[in-house]
Amino acid sequence: MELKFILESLLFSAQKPLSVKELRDVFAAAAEAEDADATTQSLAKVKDSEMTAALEQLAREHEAAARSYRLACVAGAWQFVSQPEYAPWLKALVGQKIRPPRLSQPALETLAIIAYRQPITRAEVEQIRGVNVDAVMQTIMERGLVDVAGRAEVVGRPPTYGTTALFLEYFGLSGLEGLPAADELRKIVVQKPPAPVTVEPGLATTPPEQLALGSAEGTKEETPETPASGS
Amino acid sequence: MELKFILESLLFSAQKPLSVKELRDVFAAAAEAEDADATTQSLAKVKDSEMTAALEQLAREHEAAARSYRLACVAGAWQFVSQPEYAPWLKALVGQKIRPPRLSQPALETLAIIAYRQPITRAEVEQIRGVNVDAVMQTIMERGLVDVAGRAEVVGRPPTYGTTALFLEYFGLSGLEGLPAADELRKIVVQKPPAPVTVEPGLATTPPEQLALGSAEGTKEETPETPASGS
Amino acid sequence: MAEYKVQFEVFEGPLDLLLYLIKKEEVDIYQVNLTKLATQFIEYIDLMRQFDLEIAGEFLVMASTLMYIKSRELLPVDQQVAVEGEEEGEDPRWELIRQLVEYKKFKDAASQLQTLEARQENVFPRLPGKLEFESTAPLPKPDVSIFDLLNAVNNVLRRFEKRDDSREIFEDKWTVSDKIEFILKVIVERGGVRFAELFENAAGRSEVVCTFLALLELIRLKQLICAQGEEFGEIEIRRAENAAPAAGAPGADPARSDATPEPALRQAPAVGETPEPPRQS
Repeated sequence: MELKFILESLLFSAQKPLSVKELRDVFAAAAEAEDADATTQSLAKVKDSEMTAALEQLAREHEAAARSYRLACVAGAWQFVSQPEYAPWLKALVGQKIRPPRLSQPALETLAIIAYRQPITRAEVEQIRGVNVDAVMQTIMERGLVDVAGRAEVVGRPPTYGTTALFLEYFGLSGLEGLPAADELRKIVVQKPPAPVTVEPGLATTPPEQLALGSAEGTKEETPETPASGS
Repeated sequence: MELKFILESLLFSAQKPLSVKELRDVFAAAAEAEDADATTQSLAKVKDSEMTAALEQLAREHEAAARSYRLACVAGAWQFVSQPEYAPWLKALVGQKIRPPRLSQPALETLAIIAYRQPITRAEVEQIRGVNVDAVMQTIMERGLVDVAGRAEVVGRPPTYGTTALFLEYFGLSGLEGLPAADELRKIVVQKPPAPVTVEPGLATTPPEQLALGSAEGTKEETPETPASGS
Repeated sequence: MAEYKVQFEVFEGPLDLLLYLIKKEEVDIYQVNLTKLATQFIEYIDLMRQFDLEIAGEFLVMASTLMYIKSRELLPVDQQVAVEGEEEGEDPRWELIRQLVEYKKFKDAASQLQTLEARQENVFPRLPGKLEFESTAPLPKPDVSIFDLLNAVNNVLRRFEKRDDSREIFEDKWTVSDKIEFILKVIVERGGVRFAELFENAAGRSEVVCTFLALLELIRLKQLICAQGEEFGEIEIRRAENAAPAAGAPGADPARSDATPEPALRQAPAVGETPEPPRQS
């Protein structure tokens, strides 16, 4: 009996997502049953790595079968889920999913920053977003998507924040490594271009009144759209 | 979108076997949704014969895929079922499902107080535990270990709580008199305050003795539920 | 006017507005003409003012940064005075570009999260009916025993005592230490004892409480094992198999037996009661 099929039958019959640990417990419990046969007993102590490999193999197989459902890992727990395109009929069958209202743009931006940069202080989030984030932090904390992760080793030891398991569930992510373009966003390296685009030397003689607020009209004509032109 | 995949997604997500008639109803309901698209509407009236053909086709496909589950039709209703050879692990899974999680320490303490001091009001439990017990009361009530026993004869007539038969079952007790040292622990009392207990204004000024486990004695004056004591 | 108003409200902050302006120019962030950008930004702020829109402080801070960048560039290079403390790497233009690039990436990431969010609304987990097997075993009991309950009582009693130290010290001839010795002696002599037996000869509630706390202490110290053979069965107390001969005994570990059982004892639940004169059991 192949391990992956046993895992599949368990996930097929489970009423909630199962973690590797929970699956391991099931194998151990099955081996302890009075009437446990040799196969069951031999699987009493499946290694986590073996289990994970089998689960990933299963997920690939279901992906390849391209049916109306797939095996998903969300927040470290495995579960069969439907493909989104069948939602109209599933809604009719089981009713609309109960979900909190969608997140606002500021909430999503703040969440994205915290997700990729955790643990991160509020001040650091504000530096990236360029605005105060008090209200939006409160919202996403109240919704349980973000929580205090610790304290930063800087003056004042401000709290640092991180995303929760609920965050992963809400977005259907297997883990933080499942975030889109995770590697890139964790560390953004901004390369200095050879030289920043500056105005033409001519602008240096622009009369000072153009610096005033609202004096932009005149400037527009003198600054070429692209740096290549003009000079 | 193929009919058979829609049917598959429905059967895969359904909690119980679905008959052709029930499936037909789902298609009709989906087509009536406000945001129903053209596909959904076009499937509003699938013919039964078409549906049956698609279901039979699905069953054949799953049979051929030889996974740990298959699509079965029993008494005219369709359902995905697991293959019998995985029963040892599924039994272990079900067994694990049923086992309720461990009771937390706060839950146990609250239970213990109620067990020894029933009938008791929430406020009295809080006096003894020194913390708010709303959440923990909810937990142990949801688990059926505690239930409302009556109402206290004090201002506001708050409900009193007691343990249930399930509580006795969980702890392997034949009755409340089987609680270890029940007679003695139930009666642990402290000296009665010289003056009658003043419920208002506030417990803050209540002498500490009254907060003790034994405060039940004092309460007795006001709760005639228990046979009158020496007060 | 209405159009402007809508747009102003959509911007999440100055960086968002700047990105919008750059996008309008259809140039890469690296290629943007900062002076022009500054002009346009300030123009916007000005418009917001004209329409009496509330301008968040962050916009004004950005406006001044941009003004600074702009004014700096208006001077011929040889006349640009290095600002004190400003090193080569701290060109405000770089800082702004870096900020914009970073913010842009997170804004993109946010929109990907939004896609995932919408997708999740349409993902339904398989929720099968409960499996049923024939001749199902009796409901497993929760992982809890009567001793958990007793320990809970003990915890309550202990905390209680801490809250109320104004109380007189309980005077009685029984101490938890005595009872620990008594229980250990019985166990050593007889190998085991029924729970109820320990209390059979108790003189009063103070003694019961002492015995009870002693028992819990010994369980906690893993000197004793308690077992309830079957439901509704007698509670049996035995010596723990791996208990070191005298390790946890009060004599061998005076600190512990003093520190822990005593306070529990002193909670003196029976203070004020007229205790029956203790009898020797």
